[in-house]
Amino acid sequence: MKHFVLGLAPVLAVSTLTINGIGMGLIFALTLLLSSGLIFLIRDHLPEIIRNSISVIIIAAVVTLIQLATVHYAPDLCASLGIYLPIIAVNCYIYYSAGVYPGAEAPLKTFKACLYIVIISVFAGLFREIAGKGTITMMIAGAGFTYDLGKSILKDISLSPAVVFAMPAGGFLIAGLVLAFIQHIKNISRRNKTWIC
Amino acid sequence: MAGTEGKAGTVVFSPHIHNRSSIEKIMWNVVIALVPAALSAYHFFGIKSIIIIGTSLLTGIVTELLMCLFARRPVTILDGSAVITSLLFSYMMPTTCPLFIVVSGCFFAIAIVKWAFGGLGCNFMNPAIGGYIFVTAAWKNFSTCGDDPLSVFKSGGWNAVTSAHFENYLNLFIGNIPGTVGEISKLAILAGLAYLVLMRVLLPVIPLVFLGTAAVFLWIFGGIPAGGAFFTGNPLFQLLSGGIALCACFMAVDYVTSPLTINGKIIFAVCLGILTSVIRLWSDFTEGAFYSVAFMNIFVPLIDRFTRTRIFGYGRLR
Amino acid sequence: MDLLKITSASFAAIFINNFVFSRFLGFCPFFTVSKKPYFAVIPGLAVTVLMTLTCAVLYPLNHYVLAPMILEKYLQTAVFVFLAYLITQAAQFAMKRIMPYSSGEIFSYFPLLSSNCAVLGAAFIIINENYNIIQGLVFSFSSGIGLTLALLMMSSVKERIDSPHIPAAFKDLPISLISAALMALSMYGFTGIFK
Amino acid sequence: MKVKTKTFGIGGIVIDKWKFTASSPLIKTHVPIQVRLPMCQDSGKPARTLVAPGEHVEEGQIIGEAPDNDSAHIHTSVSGKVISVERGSGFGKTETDIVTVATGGTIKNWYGRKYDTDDLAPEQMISEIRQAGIVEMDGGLDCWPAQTNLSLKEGKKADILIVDTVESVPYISAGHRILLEKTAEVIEGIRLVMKITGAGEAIIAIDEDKADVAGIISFGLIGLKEMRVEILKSRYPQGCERELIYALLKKELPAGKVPRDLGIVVENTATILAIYEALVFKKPLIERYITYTGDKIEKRGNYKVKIGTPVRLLAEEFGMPGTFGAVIAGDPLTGMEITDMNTPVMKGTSGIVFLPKYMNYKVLDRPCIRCSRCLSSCPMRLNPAVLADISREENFSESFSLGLSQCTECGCCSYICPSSIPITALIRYGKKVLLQKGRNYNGRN
Repeated sequence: MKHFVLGLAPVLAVSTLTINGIGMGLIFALTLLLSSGLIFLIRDHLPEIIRNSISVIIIAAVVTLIQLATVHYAPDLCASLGIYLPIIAVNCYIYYSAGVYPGAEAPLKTFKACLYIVIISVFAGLFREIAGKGTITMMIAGAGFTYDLGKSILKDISLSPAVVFAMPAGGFLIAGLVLAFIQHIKNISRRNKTWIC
Repeated sequence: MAGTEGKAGTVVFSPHIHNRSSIEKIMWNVVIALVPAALSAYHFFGIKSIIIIGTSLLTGIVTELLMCLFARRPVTILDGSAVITSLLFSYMMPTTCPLFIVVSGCFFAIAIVKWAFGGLGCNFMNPAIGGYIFVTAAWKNFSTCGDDPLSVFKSGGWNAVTSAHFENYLNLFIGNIPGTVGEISKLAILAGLAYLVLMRVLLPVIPLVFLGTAAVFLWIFGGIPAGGAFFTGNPLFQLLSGGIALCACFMAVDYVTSPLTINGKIIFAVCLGILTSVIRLWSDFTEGAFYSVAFMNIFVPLIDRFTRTRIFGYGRLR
Repeated sequence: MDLLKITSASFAAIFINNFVFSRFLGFCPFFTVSKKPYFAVIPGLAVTVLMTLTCAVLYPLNHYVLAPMILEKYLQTAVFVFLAYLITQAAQFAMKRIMPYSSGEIFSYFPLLSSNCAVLGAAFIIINENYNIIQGLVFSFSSGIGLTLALLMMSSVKERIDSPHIPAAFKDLPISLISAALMALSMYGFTGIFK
Repeated sequence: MKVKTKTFGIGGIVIDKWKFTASSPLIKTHVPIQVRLPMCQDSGKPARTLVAPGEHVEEGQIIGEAPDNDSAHIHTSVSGKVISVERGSGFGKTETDIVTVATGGTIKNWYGRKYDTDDLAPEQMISEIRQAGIVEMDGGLDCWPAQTNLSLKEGKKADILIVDTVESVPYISAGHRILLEKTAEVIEGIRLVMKITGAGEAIIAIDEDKADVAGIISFGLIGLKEMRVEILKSRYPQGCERELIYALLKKELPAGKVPRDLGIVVENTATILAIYEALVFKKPLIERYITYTGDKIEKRGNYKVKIGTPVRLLAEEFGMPGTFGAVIAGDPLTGMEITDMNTPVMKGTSGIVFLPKYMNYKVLDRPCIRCSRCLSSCPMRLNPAVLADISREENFSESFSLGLSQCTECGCCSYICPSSIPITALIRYGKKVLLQKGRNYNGRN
């Protein structure tokens, strides 16, 4: 769980706009799926001394491929994700599920984690944009829309958006509160299973 | 009788007498010390200030009640700490502030900054300051004052101050100026501090060192941002305007979030003075005192760790 | 004048664009730091050295090898990631040789590998922002100092958030995240100082 | 005449004294109808019981033999028949034998014959003190046997003897009265202790509250160059030996050391009187002066009672208030609460105090608000709140650097804590656990 949450750092960093959140979530999930699948297939056939190095190279290759695809199909998304796109290659959850960190995850758990990543990214992007900017942006590759809640629903903009949620501090805050809520539910139901698994 | 509760029950229990001091006594003394500032706010701003203070108090008390129920702790409204937090928070808000900002800031202060850490005594940041930095980050234009002497000085320099007739130090001291609810009257704040010192609630180490350091620093560097020379600042104007007095007398001295030892308190207060001056002179923000307290609160456990007193009998072995 | 610019840029990298609080890099060391300040400062400085070193290696590589061959689009990520991985592994090995006793204790829960995203992030930012080599080195060094500061802050606060009074729902990671939020908010007061 | 008063450094508290009995003279009580004698009344090992039920014992007979040199013999304080020998716990100690003796028989007159002490060697005197079973009667429960305190290392001599007459604790006044009424005996006792330890100088430390005593002692000291009187400020815990030594000599007792390692011997008034009686009259420690006091007690005063007298019998004789919060054996700051009125007066009991209800300590254990009052009241310059925390969590990784073992359990922090955290009790618990884990003061195994 700890690695999973810490691995969500790039999602937190870019999810100030809805579309960025969704894009980041999809890219992250895809990378995770591809890289851990590939590594799971070949991992046991590699000698131990180069196992981790090969894993790192595979992850980097997958990220490069996805990056090139993003640049080709959605250059504006790639620009707004900035450095966080290549940084996925050293994400600690991907390392963790690929076995570079001790305690590798089973492939089935990785599927679940991908699902969670997408859901979390969508909601993080939506919430942070609505609370922080008062808009919903769905612009990708020049197509899409921007929906201004303040103008279209409230008309009179007396309830101004809380900019703090669009700032990094807001990202930390939301993550902390959501996590606390999840832990609370976990404590109540007293399940022994961990949250993502 | 005293004795057989908890793990300590297995050992001899002593002492058997107590000086009957209590958290309530300390906290309600602080509340009493905060009353003059509220009165001054009523005198200069009228009912608007009382509405803000009342909203904050109500939010604070309700939040405290809810959090006590949520955390399954005994209800601690009567210990007065929530009242202090709400009062201090409302004192930092301008009278033009929309009420939803007061409500959300006060809720954040008590629910997140205090209770998420376990309630009274466990938070590392002063709750009121935490609420303040939250609302200033979220709604900067609504939650800061645009026309108080310090903002005028920052945007227009000394000429703007004289043209707005803020150069009368007596007015600045008594509080006959625009500003936030509680910070305008330095007289009321100092009266509160004097009461606390007389009631032996605190030693005035932090306020004196904080204000002294800030004065010296602002005197040396005060003229630099406007293109002047060294030693051309106006420390008296700087100390009498803005919220530095409120901050030094009530926020920085908070028991929970200030260092334990005298040495630690001095280090803490010197850092506060320097940071306040730096933020005031060069930052985008007008008032640096609250931000500097927020920043230094993070380092309080570290300061405590490095200013431990030498234990009696240690260090002179053989 | 140039010196002033460099100083202000480095202060900005420490306080305003702090790696942890505004760029979300270096999470793993930040949230796993211990309460002992020594155990926060030493790894922090190690990461600083590592970041500067990586920048010094990767910047010329990018400029004089990848860019002329028009390979940066295709190979940049892979090369950077692998080299950064190798450098951190080598550094960890070196640290274990230099201080065999204390490093075992420090790095057992704090592998330098976990700071990889900070190391690599610095390199990518330098390339993205088109810094020259001096700016790049200053930036990566001061970002490392900023990371050390963040680690120090977290180790200071750990003393409070490790206490048994924290409600069960907030124990461990949530309260660390909320503390980080408060730290980021308090760092927000410095905006505008170093432009 | 203005006397410059001395005191210790940081910490300590100023506390109301409530010395109701300071002007009541010492009175000998009746012989009780029975006495209960626990076999462990000092910090050493429990004594071996020598008597069986039904046996007749004479006043002053040894009924419990100390197993080693650091424990004290137990004597019966009355003549009579042993009723029972039972196992009993309590008194804050491990389980020991308790011998109950029903009074019946001769009453000895110990003061009939004066023995000559001039030609006794120090070693002989120490063995006589050991025979008399004398302990440090300073009100603490873990009182050292006197011979341990007096015997220095082979070939070494003490430099200074400090006579502790401070009594900085509330309520207790027996030491004050002893000094006032038995001045000559105490001065002779000081002379004897100086001879035993080889100390060349004696300092009589007197609290500034006891101005009357200072005059009388100074009068008694005329012609004795090696003894002098020092007036100390009235502050708690001035009576603790570390603070006393610091106040008088400005010397810090290093951690893990006892005063005799520095060539200093600290004795209090009651012990000196007991040593004098043991050497001059060959009288074992079977009686002691206690202060029986409290609110609304008519007959409160300073009494000479037989050791082993149950508190119940004392209460029957002197009366007790209708309502009270707690009965304390010793002083209210370091003493022990009596829950069973059959608890006897022991060698270390300096008084019986009936605390009124409104003064009784209530453990509220509210959260610590870090007011730092405990920090500034701690005479050992510790951080009591943090020590209480680590004791509560039994997390002793930093116990050495925080100085857990240095705590003297004076009780200042608990007394002053606005959150009513039982800091002293928690620290005592922590020290106990630490001791069980086999660590000594420097944190090493």
